[in-house]
Amino acid sequence: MTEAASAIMAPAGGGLLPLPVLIPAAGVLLSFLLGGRKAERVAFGLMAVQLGVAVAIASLVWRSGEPLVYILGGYGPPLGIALRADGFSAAMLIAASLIMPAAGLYARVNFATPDEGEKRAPLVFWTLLQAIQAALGLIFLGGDLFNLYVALELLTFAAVPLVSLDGRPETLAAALRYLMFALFGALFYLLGVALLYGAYGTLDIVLLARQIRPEPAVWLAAGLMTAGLLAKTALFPLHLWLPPAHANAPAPASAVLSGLVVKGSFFLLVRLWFDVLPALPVAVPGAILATLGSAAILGGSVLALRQERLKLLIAYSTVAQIGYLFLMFPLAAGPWAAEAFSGGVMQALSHAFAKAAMFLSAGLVAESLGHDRIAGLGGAGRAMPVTFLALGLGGLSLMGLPPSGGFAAKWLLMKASVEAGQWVWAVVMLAGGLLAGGYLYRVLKPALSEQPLRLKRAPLRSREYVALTLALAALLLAFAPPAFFAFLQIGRPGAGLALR
Amino acid sequence: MSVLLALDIGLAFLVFAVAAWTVFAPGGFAATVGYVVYGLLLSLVWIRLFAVDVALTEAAIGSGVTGVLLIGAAARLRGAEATAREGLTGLTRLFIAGLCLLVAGALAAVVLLLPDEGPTLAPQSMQSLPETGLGNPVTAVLIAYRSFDTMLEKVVLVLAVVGVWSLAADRFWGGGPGEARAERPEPTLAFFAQVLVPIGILVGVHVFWVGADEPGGAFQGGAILAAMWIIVMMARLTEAPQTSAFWLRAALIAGPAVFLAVGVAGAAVAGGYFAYPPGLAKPLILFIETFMTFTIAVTLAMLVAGPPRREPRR
Amino acid sequence: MTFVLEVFSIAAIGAGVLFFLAGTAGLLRFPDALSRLHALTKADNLGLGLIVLGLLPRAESLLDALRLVAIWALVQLAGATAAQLIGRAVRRKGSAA
Amino acid sequence: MTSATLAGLVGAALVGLGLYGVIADPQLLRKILAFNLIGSGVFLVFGIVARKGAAAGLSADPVPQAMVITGIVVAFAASAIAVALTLRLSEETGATTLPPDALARPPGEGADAE
Repeated sequence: MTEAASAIMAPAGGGLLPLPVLIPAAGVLLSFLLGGRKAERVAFGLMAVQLGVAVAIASLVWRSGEPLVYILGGYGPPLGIALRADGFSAAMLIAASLIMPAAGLYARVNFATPDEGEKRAPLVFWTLLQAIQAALGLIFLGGDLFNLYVALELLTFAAVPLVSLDGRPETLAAALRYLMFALFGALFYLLGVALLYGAYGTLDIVLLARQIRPEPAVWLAAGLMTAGLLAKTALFPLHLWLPPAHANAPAPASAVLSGLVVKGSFFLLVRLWFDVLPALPVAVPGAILATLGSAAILGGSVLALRQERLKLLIAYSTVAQIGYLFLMFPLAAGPWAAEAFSGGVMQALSHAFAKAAMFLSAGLVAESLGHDRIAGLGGAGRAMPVTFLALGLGGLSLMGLPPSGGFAAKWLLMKASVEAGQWVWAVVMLAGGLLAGGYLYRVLKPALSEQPLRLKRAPLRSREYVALTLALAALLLAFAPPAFFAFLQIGRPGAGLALR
Repeated sequence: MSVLLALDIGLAFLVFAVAAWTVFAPGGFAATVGYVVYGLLLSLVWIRLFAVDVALTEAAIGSGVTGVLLIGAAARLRGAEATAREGLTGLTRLFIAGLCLLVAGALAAVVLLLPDEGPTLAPQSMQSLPETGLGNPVTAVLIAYRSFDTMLEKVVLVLAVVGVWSLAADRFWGGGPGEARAERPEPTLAFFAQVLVPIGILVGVHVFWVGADEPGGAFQGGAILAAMWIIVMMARLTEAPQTSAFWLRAALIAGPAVFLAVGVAGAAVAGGYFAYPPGLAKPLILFIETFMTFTIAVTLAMLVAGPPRREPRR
Repeated sequence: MTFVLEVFSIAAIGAGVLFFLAGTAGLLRFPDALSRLHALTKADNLGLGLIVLGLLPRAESLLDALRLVAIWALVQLAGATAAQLIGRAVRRKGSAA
Repeated sequence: MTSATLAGLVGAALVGLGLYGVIADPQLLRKILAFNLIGSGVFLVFGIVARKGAAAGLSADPVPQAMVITGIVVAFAASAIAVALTLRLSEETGATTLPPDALARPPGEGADAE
């Protein structure tokens, strides 16, 4: 224990780390117990606390300049479980703590709690929203691969019922398909965990990273876990479940699912390849992942171009935008690695905000017009300008135009791929940006036309501003100072990433 | 030893054959029955692996409660199943089979390559065992060393209940799942329930209680208790409670809530989240396990009962 | 354990196994549900009973012996109930397929 | 060949078998059964790992055993949700399989007014 323990032992300030899991978990239990009106209040109260904790964790990471660690139960790894927060986790934690309450504020209309008694949809929504928050908290902070398996399952059990919340047959089918992919993903991940434990007798990320050598068990485990996590992240060709699930869920749930939930399994992929398996040569698997990512960018964008419904279009654009995330993997080794990593993280963050904004806007469009057929959007932009402003600003980030977080992300990734001599990714990104411009044009052109349009009911101002705020946050990421990128590197093994 | 090995090989073939039956059997119902048999055979495999705790869990939950759930579903789907049996082409099937063979082959090769004396945490588990006051190291892993996993897994069970209930029609929300209590219950099943349930409850509590030192524990005991409740409901001696009942909600969250509360209290009095104060570990663990057993029993029974299907009564 | 008990134990277990074999053969070979049920319940009752009887002298404590007997009694109860239910279902269906 | 290795091989075979069922069988109930087969195969791999970690007077490493127990309970919960969804889908549409084209004109919220 001695040598291992010294590197794992908690520096001061780690004591906050269990809270982002425990607070929403307690919220789930309380909301379910108290039911009725109280579920919503519990959720909002605790989301405020969660945001405070996330900010506190981030500032502690920032000040100490190294990852925070917390050991649960006093049993250090390998026997016990450790939680860790590095720059990446802290950034994702804050993003989640901001987007969740935004989706919640928006959802107050959809899932208003009845004055008396209890209704099905509100109770389920407010309970599961907090469950997603707990699951994401654990995914971002977990330091043990089996503990992270539990987090993955938490995420599945929280997300699937949200998809089928309105009970229409299409949503039931979408939820089932989602569940099947998620179960497949979790089982394959778990199988990899079993093999790693069999080979090294520990599941702690730091301890594993020190021992792992390229050998058959490790390669197979890496392959299985990657396949499982790709299914949950919906990377092409395992994306089939995503469009129906995200397009059919209620808008605030779609925002959370598309903006945050798929990032959970992506986050674990980054953990796996960057923190658990740095000893594996990354060139070939990285190229495979990036090739799939490129296929997702092009295929997803083309499919988005062909959709007739706004929510489906946005869902397919998620398929495409997920593709960008995987371009960081082949660039993980070399002097450009830090840039590529920052670009990938930036893409995850900016897409989270932009996509949440767009789904909320699409929800407003569907509610105000009574449908979300793109052909019937004529004049909608003039009738509800704030909504379409949010939609457009979110789209800016998807296209990668300045000033937006998406621009910063794509610029960094492109720069890294050019420096690495891997031009092909840069070309794919340019093409993806053009295609994104195409599908957004399809939406915005009719919307901004002069056609007269009568809304079934006008959208609530407050809800429009929630969407707009999220879109502005995606924009604001473009102005992230260099210090922010330094922050993201906290916990990375050296700026250049000692990878072969 | 060679006799045992022969038996092991026979068991392995049997398990594989029954598993293949559940995949290739012509009807869904027959396949499901095959699955239950498979689960029981699997518990024998676990005994041969000297994992008695797992064997008990597999028999009680993996085969038993899951079996009731799946057979109930298979019976309800029986008529509808024939409607769509659209086939994949032979070539597609061949491709899928090749893919699966590849995965299984790679896995088998790696399993064969695993060292005979593999890395292990058994010594560390035994070394820390005295601090917990327990005698069963598996229970110590579940409730002390990796208690965080176990607590969160209980939250997963709560989510599963929320998820299943969320599939109720709006007008049934708050009502009870399953069928109403019968005026005249089925006599055979009612007699069975009346004789078995008192014994079963005793066994369930016993299995939970010995879990501190011997194979057994909250999961296995809870599953047996759940089975007893399911039998009483199946005999229609009683009906599933209204899902709006406060006591039911409290029962469903009691396990994780107590676990979480003790875990947080650990931060105040024992120097860390989910730490137990020295000397108090065993009573606290038993305290948590008592609530967990109860919650597992109620949760498993409610998950088998399914979403609310009756209008709520005031 | 004395020699006599040892012989008794082996003989009883052997006989029990034979009953299980016969019951299984009946389950597979008999033409209709009711007669299959008949074969199966006989195997359960007698086969398990004999095996438990044969194991009793090998029990390490009185408690273990009691557990063995309890297992037999519970299987009896479950088997009888299941047989009743299946029999009724067969009769209700009208056919004995 | 020890009995532990044998169990590991059975586990590998079960994973392959279950995977085939999950992909190739259109019936939802059969897919759920197949998922459970994969699950038990994965658990058996944990089992062999535990058995090979026999030490300190224990005949198997308790840590993977505890993980399997957790996993079995989670697998049951997953089956419960999958079954509930399947039954509801079959009640609503009479189907016991997923529709091949999942995107067949699903309306957005409020859009099914017409």
